[in-house]
This record gives sequence, C-alpha cells and structure tokens, in this order.
Amino acid sequence: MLQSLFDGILVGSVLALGAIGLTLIMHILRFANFSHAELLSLGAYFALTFDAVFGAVSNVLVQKLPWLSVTWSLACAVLIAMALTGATAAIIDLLVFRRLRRLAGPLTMVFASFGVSLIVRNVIGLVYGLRSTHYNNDIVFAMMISADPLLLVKADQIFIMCLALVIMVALHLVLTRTSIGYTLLAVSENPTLAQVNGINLGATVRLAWMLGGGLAAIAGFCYALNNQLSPVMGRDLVLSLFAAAIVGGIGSIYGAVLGGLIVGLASSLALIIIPAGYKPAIPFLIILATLYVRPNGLFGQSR
Amino acid sequence: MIGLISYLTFFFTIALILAIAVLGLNLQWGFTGLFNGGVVAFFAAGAYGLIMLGGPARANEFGGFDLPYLIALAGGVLLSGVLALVVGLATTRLRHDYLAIATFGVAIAIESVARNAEYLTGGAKGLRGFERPLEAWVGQPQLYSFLFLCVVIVCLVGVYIALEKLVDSPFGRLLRAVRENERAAQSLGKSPAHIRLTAFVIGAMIMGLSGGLYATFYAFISPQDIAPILTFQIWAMLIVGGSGNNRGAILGTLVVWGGWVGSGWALTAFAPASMQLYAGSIQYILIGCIIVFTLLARPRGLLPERLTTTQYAESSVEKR
Amino acid sequence: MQNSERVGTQSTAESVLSIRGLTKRFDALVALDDVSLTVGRGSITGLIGPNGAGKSTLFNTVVGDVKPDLGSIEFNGKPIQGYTPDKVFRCGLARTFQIPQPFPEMTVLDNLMLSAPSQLGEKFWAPWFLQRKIQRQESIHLQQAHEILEFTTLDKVAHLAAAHLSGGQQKLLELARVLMSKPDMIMLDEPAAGVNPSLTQLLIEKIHQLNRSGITFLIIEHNMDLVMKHCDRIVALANGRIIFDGTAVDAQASEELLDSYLGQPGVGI
Amino acid sequence: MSSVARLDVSELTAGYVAGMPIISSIDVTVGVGEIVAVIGPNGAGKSTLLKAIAGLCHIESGAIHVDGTEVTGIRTDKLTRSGIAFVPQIENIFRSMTVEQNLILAGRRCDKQASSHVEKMLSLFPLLKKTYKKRAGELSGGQRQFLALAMALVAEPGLLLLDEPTAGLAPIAGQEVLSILREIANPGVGILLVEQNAKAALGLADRAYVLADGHNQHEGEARAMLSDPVLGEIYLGGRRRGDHAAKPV
Repeated sequence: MLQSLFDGILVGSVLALGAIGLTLIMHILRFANFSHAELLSLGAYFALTFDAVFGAVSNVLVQKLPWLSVTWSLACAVLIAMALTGATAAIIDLLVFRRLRRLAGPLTMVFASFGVSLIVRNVIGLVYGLRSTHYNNDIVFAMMISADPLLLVKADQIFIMCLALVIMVALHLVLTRTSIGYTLLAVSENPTLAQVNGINLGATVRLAWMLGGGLAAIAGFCYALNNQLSPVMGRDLVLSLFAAAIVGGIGSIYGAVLGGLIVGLASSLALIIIPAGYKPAIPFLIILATLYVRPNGLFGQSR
Repeated sequence: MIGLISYLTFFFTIALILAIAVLGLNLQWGFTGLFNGGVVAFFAAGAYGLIMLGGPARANEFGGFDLPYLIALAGGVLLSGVLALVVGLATTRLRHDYLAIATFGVAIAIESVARNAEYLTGGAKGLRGFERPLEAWVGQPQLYSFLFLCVVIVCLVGVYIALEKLVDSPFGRLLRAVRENERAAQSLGKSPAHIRLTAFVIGAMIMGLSGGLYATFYAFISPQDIAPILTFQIWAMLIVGGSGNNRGAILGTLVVWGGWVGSGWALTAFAPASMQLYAGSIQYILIGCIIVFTLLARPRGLLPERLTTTQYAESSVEKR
Repeated sequence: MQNSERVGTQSTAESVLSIRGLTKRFDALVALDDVSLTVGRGSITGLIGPNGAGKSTLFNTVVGDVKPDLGSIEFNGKPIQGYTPDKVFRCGLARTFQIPQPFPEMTVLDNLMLSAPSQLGEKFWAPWFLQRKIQRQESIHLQQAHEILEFTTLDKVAHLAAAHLSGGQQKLLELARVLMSKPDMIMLDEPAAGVNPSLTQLLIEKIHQLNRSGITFLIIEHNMDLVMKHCDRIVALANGRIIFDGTAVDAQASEELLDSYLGQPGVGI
Repeated sequence: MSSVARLDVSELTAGYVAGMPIISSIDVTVGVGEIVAVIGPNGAGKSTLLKAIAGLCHIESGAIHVDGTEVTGIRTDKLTRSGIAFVPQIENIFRSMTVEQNLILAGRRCDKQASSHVEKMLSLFPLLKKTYKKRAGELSGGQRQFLALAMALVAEPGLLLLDEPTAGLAPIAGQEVLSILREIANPGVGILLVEQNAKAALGLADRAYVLADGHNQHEGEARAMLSDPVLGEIYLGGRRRGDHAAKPV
C-alpha cells in the first residue's frame, strides 16, 4: 500500500509535467493532440544522444552526481533535450498544425496528430533501434525505507520527485511573476482580449509549444530514468496524459498537475485490485468516470 | 501463375475485408462527423465474438460454443454493436475531441482485455482451432480461398448497397445535417444525440462484420491482429479515398492497402538485411506521412463527397 | 398597417405562448428577471430593447437551449419548460437564429427537406421496409418544399449548397426551413439584420402572408421602422425586465421606453 | 509611442462574415484630444465599428488612418502596441489573473518600465489600490470597468476606443466611469466612445455620430444633438407624438 502510494506519486509527478503542455495546447488551439506523448519519447532520446556526446567530450562530465545514477553529462543533456524538443514541437506546428488551422476544423487537426505521432514514434525507432535501453546500465539498488509496510525507494526516484517539484514551483513562479507567464495565462483565458492587450497570438502559440515540448522532454527523461527508454513509451503514456488533462480540466495548468497526481495514484492503487495486465485500460476508465461525473474536470471551465 | 492468382486472391480478400471496416468508419466520420479513434476495438469485438461463439470448446474457459457459423458471425456483429452502445451512451453527448480520446481509450482497453483475459480471449496466444465453414466440403484450399474471396465481395457489395441506400434516404440526410450543424438540427426537431448514437452503433457493427470475416479468413485471432496501427490504416484509407463518399472509401482502401503491401514487399526485396528489422517502422512512417500529406494537400480525398439533393421522392414528382 | 384592426382584440384573444415569472441568472448578471409574457394567437409581436436586455436569452430559454432558474412556459396550453429544443419544435414552436445556421454543405432544397416533421424515412431501418410510404411522404414534402422555395424566392438557388447563399438569402432560408413543419408559432431573431432593403421588404410581406394563414410571430428586431409598422403589439425588455407592453403608437410615445434606449440625461457631466 | 493621435475612418464597410456587412460606408473622425460619441439604436453597428477599427472584424472596403498612416486590417496586437487602446464591452479583463497581473500585462505594450505607469493608474483609479492583489474575477461590475480602463490607459495610448463602458453598470457606477473620461481626454488623448446611454454620452462628448442600420445617419455637435427630436425618431421609428403637437392626433 505504502509502496503503491509512493509509486503513484512518482508516476503522477511525471505525468503532471507531461500533461501541462498537453492541456495548454488543447486549450489554446482547441484540439486534442495525440502526438504530444511522442514529445516525451523524443525528449528522452535527445537526452540519451547528448549524454553520449558530452560524455565523449569531457571526462569530468562522466562523473555521477552524488548518490544518483545520473551523470553530469546526462544532466546537461537534459537541458539541451528540453530546448530541442520544444523547438521540434514548434516546428511540427509550423509544418502541419498551423496550416491545418487555416484550412480545416479542429477534428482534422486531431487526425493529423495521429499521423504525426506515427511518424515521430517510428522515426525514433528507426534512429535509435526498437529495443528498449537505459541511460545507465549499472544496476541501481533500492533502499529499504521501511520493511512493514514495505517501501523500497531509489535515490533516482527521490531525485525525479524533487526535480518535478522544482520545475512545477519554477513554472508557478514564471506564470505568476513574469510577463511571459501572464501572456500565456492571458491567451489561454481569452485570446481576443490578449490581442487587444498587445499580445502577439502567433508568438504565444509558439511559446506554448516550446514550453509544452520542454516540459515533455523533462517528463520523458524522468520516466525513462525510472523505467527505460523505448520508442513506444509515448504510445504507452498518451492515454494517461489525456486522463490527467481531462481530470484536471482542459486549460488549467494547476489542474493538469493535480490531474497527473490523481491519475498516477489511481493507476498505481488500482493495481492492488486489478491484474497488472489491465494497467493500460485504467486511464480510460478514469477518463470515462470524469466525463460522467464532472465533464469539465476539476478546474476546467465549460466551453 | 497459380502463385500469382493465389497471391492476388489473398491480397484482395484482406483489402476488401478492410474496405468493409472503412465503409463503417465512413458512416461514422464521413456522414455523421463522429471521430472514432478506436476502430480496432469494434473490429476486435466482431472477430473475437465470432470465434468465441463459433469456435470449439476450450477446457476451463469461457466461449467455444461451436454455434453455426452465421449465428456466430451475427453474434460477433452484435457484440460490436453492444460495445458501441456502451461507449456511445457515455461519449456521443460530449465534445468531439473527448469522443476521439474516449474511443482511443476503448481500443486500448479492449486490447488489454484481449491480452490478459485468458479464460475469455485466450490471452496473447489468441484463439485458434476455429473451423472455417464448408472448408471440408470444398476440399481444395485454393478453391476455398477463391470462394471465400467471392463471399467477401458479396458482403462488401451488400454493405455498400445497404449504406448507399441508407445515406441516400432521409436518414442519410439527417446524418449529414447533424454533421453540418448540430444546433440547427436540434432547433428543427431532430435529436442529435440519438442520431449520433445510431450512426455510431451501425458503423461499429459494420466494423464488427469486417472483424468477423477477418477472423474467419485466418481461422484465428490474437492481440497481434488488433494492434492500434489498424485504426490508423483504416483512417488513412478513408482520408485518402475521400470521406463522405462510399466509392472513395473503397478506392482509398485499395490504394492504401496496395501501398502498404507493396512497400512491405519492396522493403523485403531491396532493403539490406540489417534494415529488415525496421521494415515495420518504415511502413508506419509511410502511413503517418500519407495521413498528414493527404490532409494538407488533398483534404477531400481522391473521390470527394459530391453535393447532391436527396432523391427519394416518387419519380413523377421530380419531373415537375 | 394592415394589422391595426387586430390591435385591441389582443388582450381577449387566446394566448398561444404564455411565460410566467421566467428568471435566468448568469453568475452576477440577471439576464431575465421575473419575465411574464403572453403572446396572443395570430398576432405579430415585436420584442425590442437595448443590447443585453435579455431578448435572445428569452428565446433560448423558451426553446430549451438555456435552462431557466425559475418560471414556467406554456405553449398551446401545455407546459414546455424542461423540454429540449427538438421537443419544443415538435410541439409547433419554431425559432430562427440571429446568425443564420444553415447546413452549409447541403443543398438549399435538402435544407428544407430535412426540416419536414415526423419523417418516416428518418428511421435507419425504414428504407428497407417502408420504401413506398417514404417515397410518398417525400413526394409530398418535395412539393411543399418547392412551394416554400418559390414563396421565399429561393427556388433559383434550390440546388446550390447553402454555404453559397448570400447573408440575406440565408436569413430567408432560416424562415423557409421552419415553414416546412407548419408551426403554430415562429420566433424570429433579427430577421432583417444584414438583409438588404428589398429583401427585407419581401421578408415582411411573407411574414404578413404567413400571419394571415394563422401563424403567430414573435420577432426580435432592431429595425424600428419595421417593428413599429408591422407589429400588432410591442414588448420591450431592458435589463431583463419588461418595461413596456403595448401598441406601436403607445411605444413611440413612451418616455420610459425612449429613456431605456437613450439613457438618463446628465449622467457624468 | 505617440501620445496624441488622430483617427480618420473613411467609407468603412465591415462585418463578421464575408458578404454580410454589418456597417457600410461609415465615416468617422476623431481629432486630437477630442471625445467623440457614437450612438444609435441596437444593431446599428456601433460595436462593429469599434471592432473593425481594432482589427477584429472582416473589413470589406474602406480605410482607417491614424495620424495619416493607414492601419486598415492591421493585426490587432500591432495596432494596440502602436498607441491605440480598445476596451471591449464585455470580457474586457482577465478574470483568472489579479488586478496587478492584469495591469502589468497590459503595460507590457509600452517599451518602458511598466511599473511607473501602473503607479499612475493606481492614482487615477484609487479604487484599484484596495483590490490590487485580488483576482479580477472577484471585482464588482464597476471595478471591472475601471480595471479595463486602466488596462487600456497604462500603455499611454493616443487614442482610446471604448465600447459601452457603462453597459450593465448601476447608474452611479456608470456615472463614475463616464466622468473620468474627460480627465483622460484633457492631456490630448482622443476618445471614440460607443455608448448606449445616448443622453449621457452626448452630455460628455464634443461631437457625436448617430448610426442606424449600419449607416451614418447624423453627425454634429454633441450638445446640439441633445435637443434634436430626430434622435427619438431614429431610436423608436416613426414620429414621436410630443414633438409635433400641432399635428392633429
């Protein structure tokens, strides 16, 4: 039970990071982006690549951070991966979604996002191989925090939670203290009024993609660090991300955070009663339940 | 020559079975504007339903009632319909992108049931041992394959005619109205939620029929056959062919399936051995590109929907 | 002023729509504040009032698009509050939209054919069992549709996609569509907005013709000439309340009504 | 950024859907520091006129010039950054953000440090000081209008486009809103004011235009118009009884 709670919060904080970008885009651009989860994979693999690059460049960087299996080079690589994933998201928008916004309705964009997700996922498979891999092949032992109830915790997992927390606090500060944050909040609340207040809508949409992509990269990295890297990790996560966004209420950044935690916890706790094989179906049940009970989610507004 | 004929038989059998599913999706998306992101779930319900009802008994497991083929097939179709009803009741009243997400989720849920509920679906190893109808009576396998293709063609033509009749009728007009402007339709006394649900269930049952035929053809169904890629393929077929046009849907199926099979063959024949492992990835990328490029370059497909007035009145009146 | 002789018989005439104590709040905003209103059978009633007075909300509430907080609505003596818009329509109360809502990728003729009430062919199983009956019904509807298209001068564009009509024609199409069901009462939401003067004239003629054939009209309209000349009775809303109910002549003399538009003098100087 | 601007609208035809213009061939001029009221019955196209100037409408023909530079169809955010502030009638504040955040966001338009401008706004609208940290969604109707005005003014515009600033306000709150406009206009800010309360608007403005059916109906000095019987006719149609007492009734 305690272990499930811990795992749930861990997965939940990763989902929260991923769902923030999803909910932003879904709210501002009014379409369900099925390819968002692929940005998580992309970010994780970008980190892998640049880890190797930095590791080759400098010996100092190969050293591990204290207690963790994460090396300095990997830590730097994550930063690069964030930037690259954000840029990729913006480029995909430029090439596909922006054109379709002019041509057709939101459902066409949903469909295009299906296509984009296929392309991204399989390009990753093509480039990096289909087999799953790890950032670090060393075996990391978990520490037993408590025997009864059993609680096994890895240092990396604590790191992931702290990282997620730090990022969310940072995001909160950006949103509430900086004009960039105000711009995002403003556009997601009322695009017309935002324009009236001198905000460039196109630039803000790009910003939202970059932010969503960057957060997705971190989420992907955290997920891969805790589990493994695999080209299909996006496919495995997409429904959970949607569940987090819907539970929180589309458009609410704080809702996405809470939604992520709820979905993570629910998925983890549900496994106490349901066989593990049914895990992929749990987010679906959460979505259905939310839509029945509270179609606008916890913090969402009806639209 | 014989090899070529039997290969073509195989190709067309699968293509035309898929065409039936594409027609079902066309009813949902092309005519009613319902985004079904989980086509494969209803396909799977038809396939599993058929084999569970018509297959041989399995020890300590549910299913295997050994029912007559047609009853089993109808049962599979019905199962798809029931699944669609359950999903539809929950989602057809919701915003459209929620429907897309929920149906996408259904497909994943069904796949995980197929993989895990061994007493029901045989788990990962699937359901086998199904005896194809009249196979023993026909005897010769090649002849049987050919006859089966004929049956598939009959089914496809039947579904096509039935759907044409349906979409040309006042019912079809109603579907288009709901697709075009739900609020206006409601203000004119129509009940959009009910209409959407009806179209969703009928479309799903057609997908179920497709799944049933597919399972008959292979006499086997396993989770491998209902991978999410099938949903993407079926969507690509509809978009390429032209949604809202049944002939376009069939044309799109042949084009995309031809491209899929052709690319698979070309990759096996020409790609270096080291790349063979990635043939699947390349094909998936192709499907993704087809979807995206069609939407960007020719969003109405090869055979776009035509603007026609429903002609259902007695001919004497039209001459006026 | 051909309807002026009917003015005065208003109060004694049987009412077709009767609204009592209708109240609707959106957050802090009171859109409808205890609105009571009866519409006499066979009348043309104009509903006027400044922007945001609650006129469209009244329409939306009556047809069930918006749920009222309080109040009752009776149509033809039958309570219809809580009905969905389709059910209200089937009771014989039709409405049009301020911004035309055509089925854009369907022909004008199909826009009308769709709107015919209780169609046998709208059941998915029917084409297989009732083909002859459906055909007969469609023939009747088709004839009716052609008549209405002619009546509304849309016959020349019958086979055009509705999306390709001009704004004014789309307004006419709104009216034409609801006529297919032979409603007892039609609520028109700004039928003349965005319509050129000659088409407006036509629209008015058609409304009078239909009115003579027994259809009751409740019309939201900003074109005051139109309202004053052609409505038997005028009801004015302001801030969600009825501030005036009477004839056009009285309306033009009403200082209160004028003030609701012009505001109080001297504010802010 | 210029702090004074002159607006010339000529022959403007615009609407929301192509081919369905709401206003046609409208001419409007606002001089430097002038308050110009646009009044007229509902559906006359007053709000559409403002939205068209602000770049939020589909413009079919005509031209809009600010200080002689053409700005017809310019992107809204560019226009508002160039010293033209538009205050929409409803939804003119960001409800989910605090008053402070609203003001800072609006102040971003000017290149200079926004904070000094925000200070200025707080002295102009002392009401906002008390609610500075509150979420804008919790403000009363009048407070919201003040915030919306402050958001428009914080970037020191040369021209202010106001869409019915008193709509939905209690009379006293409406009076307060209108009375502050004169103060705003004094340093040379032009104001184009669409107002439902025609009498109040005419009492405040220098000049006024009357719109009806999407056309210019009348133009003139505001105070003269107050006593013009034509006004009543435009609003209520026909001829008003009282204005023509000589006529046998």
